[in-house]
Amino acid sequence: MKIFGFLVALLTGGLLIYGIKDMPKWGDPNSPASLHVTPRYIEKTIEETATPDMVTSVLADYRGYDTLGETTVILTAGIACLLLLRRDNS
Amino acid sequence: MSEYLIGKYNYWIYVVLMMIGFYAMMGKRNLVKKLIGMNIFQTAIILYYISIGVKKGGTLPVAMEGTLRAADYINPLPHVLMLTAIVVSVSTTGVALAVLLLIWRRYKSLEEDEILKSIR
Amino acid sequence: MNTPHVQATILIILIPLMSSYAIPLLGWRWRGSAFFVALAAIGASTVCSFILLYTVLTQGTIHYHLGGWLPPWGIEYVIDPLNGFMGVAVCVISFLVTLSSKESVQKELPDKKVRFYTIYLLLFTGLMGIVVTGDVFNLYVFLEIASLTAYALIAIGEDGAPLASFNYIIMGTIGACFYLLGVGYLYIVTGSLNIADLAKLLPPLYHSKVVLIALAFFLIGTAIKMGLFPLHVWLPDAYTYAPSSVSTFIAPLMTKVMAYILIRVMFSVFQPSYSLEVVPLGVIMSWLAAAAILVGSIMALAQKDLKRMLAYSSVSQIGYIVLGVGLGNKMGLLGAYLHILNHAFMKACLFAVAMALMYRTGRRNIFQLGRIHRRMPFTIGALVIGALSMVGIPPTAGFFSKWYLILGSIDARNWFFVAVILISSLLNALYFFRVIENAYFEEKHGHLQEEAMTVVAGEREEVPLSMLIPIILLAAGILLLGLFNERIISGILVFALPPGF
Amino acid sequence: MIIQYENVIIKTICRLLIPFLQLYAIYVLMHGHYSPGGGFQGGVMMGASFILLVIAYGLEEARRRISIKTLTIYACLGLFIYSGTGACALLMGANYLDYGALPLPVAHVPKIRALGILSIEIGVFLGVMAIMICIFLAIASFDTEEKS
Repeated sequence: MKIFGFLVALLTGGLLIYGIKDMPKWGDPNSPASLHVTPRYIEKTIEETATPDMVTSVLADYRGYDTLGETTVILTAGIACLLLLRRDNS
Repeated sequence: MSEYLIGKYNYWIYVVLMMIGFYAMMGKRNLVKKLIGMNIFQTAIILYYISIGVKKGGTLPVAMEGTLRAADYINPLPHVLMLTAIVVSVSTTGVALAVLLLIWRRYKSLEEDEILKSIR
Repeated sequence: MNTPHVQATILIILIPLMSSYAIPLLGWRWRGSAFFVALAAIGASTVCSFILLYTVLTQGTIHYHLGGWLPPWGIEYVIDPLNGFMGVAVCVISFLVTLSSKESVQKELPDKKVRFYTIYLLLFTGLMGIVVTGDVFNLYVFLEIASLTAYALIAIGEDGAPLASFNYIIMGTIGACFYLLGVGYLYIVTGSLNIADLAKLLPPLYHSKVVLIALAFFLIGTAIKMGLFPLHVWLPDAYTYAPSSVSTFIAPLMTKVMAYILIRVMFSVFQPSYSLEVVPLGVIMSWLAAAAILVGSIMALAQKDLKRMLAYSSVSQIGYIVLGVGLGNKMGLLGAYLHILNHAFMKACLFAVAMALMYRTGRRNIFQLGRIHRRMPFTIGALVIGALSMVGIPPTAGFFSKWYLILGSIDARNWFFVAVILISSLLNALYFFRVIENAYFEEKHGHLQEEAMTVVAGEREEVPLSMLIPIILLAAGILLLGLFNERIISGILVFALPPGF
Repeated sequence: MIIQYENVIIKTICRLLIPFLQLYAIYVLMHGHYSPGGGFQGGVMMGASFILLVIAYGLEEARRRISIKTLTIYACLGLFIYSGTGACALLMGANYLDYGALPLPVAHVPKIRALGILSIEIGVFLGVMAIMICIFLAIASFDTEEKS
């Protein structure tokens, strides 16, 4: 089982390393990820949401629905722990 | 070659970290170690995403005075995505710990081999 | 743009989501209310899903921009015929299954009802969120909601449940993380997370290795989540040990929704020509699926426990769906779509029957069912219809999806797959007729005889109506789906095919 | 699992530390628009301050101060604030979570959006705080629950 686990991990790592070749360099300001969607978040954050912190404006406004899902995940975890470890009225 | 190794070192680190976590999940027989492996695995992915967001010459994504130019700030989107992923990882760990407590209550052990032995 | 029809797109998620926050609050005062709130929320979602399907079919694809932001920047809900169809399927089955779960939950988990239904409703929300979204990362968030709730629900089952659930947590997290890695790999080369936008940006990048690896991780991740053959190890234990109401809910829906993710990624994010022919992935998938069909059927044959047998049968049925996708032609894909719906109905019906048997007799061993039909004639009647449909006897739904899959295999000129489908039908017949035989005829195993006689001796004692009616409706649904399959195919599913088919 | 431990230093330091921790948590929440921070970070800090109290004073003290029931109500309330803000926009005729349509007496639309963000951050704060404590209490009091 250990050897099997090791081989599977190596295989996955190999696959990932195979993909590295075509990736942009670290910190490349012209990588596609920096050019396609995010410029609007950076340039329009004050204009559109009056919030200087871009992480907050993206988190809560542009992609606010993800955050609702994420808070629901937290609620799920809490209720799930209670469901597993406690009875209803305790 | 050196560009492949050094210019992209962030990806190498994350791959190695991910393999460590993955091996712990697949190979270890202790359930808590598996859980720790799962955490390492998720952390590796978080590291990968955060390293996407970096721009050389960029500062942290809080707007300062003056005109805003995209090249001056690092990419905020991966940070947002990873806040979600961190929360998911915390939640999964919480549920997994609760399940481990249930397992402990039934079998008084967290070693997979011992549990399987006591089931048979 | 802002018509009530379009707002149904968000209400389908919002109603169950907000109701699930309300259940714990109401539950402190009125503990019995949890079930009714959950049922009402799922019912409202069902109504919305029908409105959406109708709107999609008459007016074309619906786009809903959450927060009013346009797609590549904000999150978008897209309802096309495939979504609408999946939404209706998930909603209708959830509604019927929830209706049937009342008495069983009361009996198996009397002191956990409130939180149980909270989590239950969140699971439904997660599944629906996966179905309606048009954004790969949003899909991941809802995937995690659905997975976390499923882990918790499985863990409250009987003796082996926590261990089964822990294995599922480990496997499921690997699957979800692989999906997330796939998203990250696509993000690094395109910078976008929106499915429609990705579909536009990706074709010039098809030579890139990153895209190839992203596709591979998407496929492995979803394959783990839906229990495709070599990665199915978590599935039988999880379905067997979960509380019966939970396995009735998870077994028909979870794996089907994951299959939907697979189809969405392969045909909407990537182009079919790329995702089927690049490695050649279509061939690999269909051979794996053929192996899954055979192995699942054979393993099911070896089981004595009814729920475990059904779980292995699920492994084999997932094989059918993936086979249809992997064949990559019109008939095969139509068969896969139809099988998603049909199999969801069949599995819901069969697991609901298993739940009813557990409720009345406390048994799941198929050799201890001796003449149970005298006691519960309608339930066993539903079991027979479900079993016939699994085998693929003509008027039932199962026949038609297999028919389309066989047509697809013939179109692909692959006679081996035709043989696999036929052999597996034979194996299905073997293991299901074993159950039917035991349910209708005398017990033959000596040492169990007395116990069996006490079961028989009871008067006719059907399960409560709240459980019986959904079971009968599900069984009737199987027959109706069989009779009207032509309508479904020509009215909905042909529009759900990806372009180029 | 966690019992009360008579140690004056720990108790005194915790008593001094906790108010500042909570104040800082609220600062992180309210200052999320202008610096790194926001509902999650603040909520986790708030939860951590309570967990510190449990560690220093034992579970009994914690149970006296806050119950699972209250926490569940807080969590659900937080999520109601979040989804309710979105639903409010829905009622005003805009799309879900479109804060620009919120009926606030501010003329400037981006300002309304900023206030909408603040409102949902408060919801997230309440939810995360309550659930963090909830998970901790559920897991920590497992043994005592078992005996009763």
